[in-house]
Amino acid sequence: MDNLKEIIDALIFISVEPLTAEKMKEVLTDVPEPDIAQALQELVARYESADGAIRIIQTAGGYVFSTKPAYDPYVRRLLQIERKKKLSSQALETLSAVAYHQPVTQSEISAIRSVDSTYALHTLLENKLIKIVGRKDAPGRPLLYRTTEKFLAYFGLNAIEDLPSEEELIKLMQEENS
Amino acid sequence: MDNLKEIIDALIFISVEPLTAEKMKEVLTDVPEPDIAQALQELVARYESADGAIRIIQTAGGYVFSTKPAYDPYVRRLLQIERKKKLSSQALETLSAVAYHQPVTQSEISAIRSVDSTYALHTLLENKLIKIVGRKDAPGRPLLYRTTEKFLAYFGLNAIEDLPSEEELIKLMQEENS
Amino acid sequence: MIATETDPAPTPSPEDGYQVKLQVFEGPLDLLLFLIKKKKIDINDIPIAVITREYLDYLSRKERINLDREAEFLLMAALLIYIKSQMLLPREQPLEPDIDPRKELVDRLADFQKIKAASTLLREKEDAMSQVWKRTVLTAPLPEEDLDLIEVSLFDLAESFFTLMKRKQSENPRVIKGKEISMADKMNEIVAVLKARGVLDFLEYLDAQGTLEEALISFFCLLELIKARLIIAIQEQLFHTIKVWPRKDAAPA
Repeated sequence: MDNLKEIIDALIFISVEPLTAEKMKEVLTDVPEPDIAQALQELVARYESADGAIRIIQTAGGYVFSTKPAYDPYVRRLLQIERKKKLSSQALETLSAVAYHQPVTQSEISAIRSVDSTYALHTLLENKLIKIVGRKDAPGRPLLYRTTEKFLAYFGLNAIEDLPSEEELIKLMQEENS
Repeated sequence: MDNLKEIIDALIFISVEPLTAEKMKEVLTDVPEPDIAQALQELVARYESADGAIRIIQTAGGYVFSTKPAYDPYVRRLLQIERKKKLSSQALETLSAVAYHQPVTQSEISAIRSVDSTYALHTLLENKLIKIVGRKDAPGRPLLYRTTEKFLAYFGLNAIEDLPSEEELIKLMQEENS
Repeated sequence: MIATETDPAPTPSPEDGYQVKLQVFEGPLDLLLFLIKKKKIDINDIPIAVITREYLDYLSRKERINLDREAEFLLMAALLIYIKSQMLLPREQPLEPDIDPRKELVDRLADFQKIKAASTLLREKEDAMSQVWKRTVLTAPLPEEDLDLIEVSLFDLAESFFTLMKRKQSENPRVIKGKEISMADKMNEIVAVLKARGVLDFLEYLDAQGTLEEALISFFCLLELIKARLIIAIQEQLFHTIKVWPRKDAAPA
């Protein structure tokens, strides 16, 4: 297909959620998979090197348009946003604990942090950064939590495997200790 | 301003409504009006002549990104696929009412939701998320509905007792008192 | 004994309200890690007597601690003292790593340290993402179709029910809320909505009405408008919703 790159361009642009490779395949049934992958790669590179303010980023398992960071001040001026709201340190710590121990219960999280984490979990649930995924096969059958797609998108991660690795964590800890 | 075109690019991209010339002026207070107008014109021309599938069109008194008409068939195909994967909030609410009150009749569900739920129930039946399990011993002998195995499997539940209880929900969703 | 040594009986004072802001340590593990770093202690070989003394000393400076969390800090104090007592027991041989009474605490500290490090790295990612903006996409209208698959989580389901319960609770059938709605206003509203959207899902529209009364009035208005031949209402199939269109040949409302 001649204009495969452009078709993908249109699809990513129009998609409500990050557009996955699977969805692209569903739309472009006749196109061989490697062709799609290559066109996609070229398209991403084209936006990266172009003058424009927008580019395609990979997040939460799919592709989505976003502005380049340099234009943040202007965007905020337009939207009249002082600065994006950040998670509280308690919420962030709780979220890290869920991310690295999922699926996990409320009392497990509280034990890991040595603090009651009910309220932090509540905040994260409300923000849809974590979700209930069932119950643990344990006394009291407590609810189990996992991180969501929105969690990935929020931190610009493509998949849960992209979380900072054990090595990265150890490196950071050593830096802090020295 | 060197990158005026790109700033305008970012602003049009991010604006929820078509971006008016007035809004651009508000954000770019230091930039002379003719400069904005010229940059805008050049930006529109750049997208028009570029290979990409997207362009800037003038509509409802402002500027907005849109896909070029040539890509309409693909866009429509994608939107159809995306649409099919979403359960409407109506249906979800109805499903939750069935889940928590089963076995339950259509008029009971409608009473719980204060909305006629015939259509939503029909959708759920078609999707095999609920099933008819008999008739209620009441005037008119209305049909009784229950959730299905598919429902359990979908939500990762072993049994219907694994649903978060109403008490748990209340606790979770409570506003922080302290 | 522990209690008398470490329990900083809260003395109500005007400053109590500010304790949360003064709080430096989120929890006991946080405090322990801080002390370990301060003393440059190897986490795998913690001199438990030293660290217990430091910890208790810190607890006595209660202005640094959020009183809400006091129980959790005291629990850790008790654990430290217990471990200390275990270490002091006379032994014939040096401690095996496996039966080291400190092991469980060390494991917890190591895990907590990792979570803290992860938080730091995630914060960096959050900062980077905060400068990146995605579009709020408005979905293009498409012909209605049956929705077959679903992509919602258990929490969506539970939350949906919770919202429903809340709504039910706030509805009091004996009180008619809101302003009085005239048929004329409602009819104009329906016509205006139709002009803007072209087509209307009537069940959805009724559902969107604030009160039962308003929904009823909307329904009567719909009937009136049909009678006046201003709109067409069609139910394509049994069980399906009613769709409403403005009549092309209708006189301007």
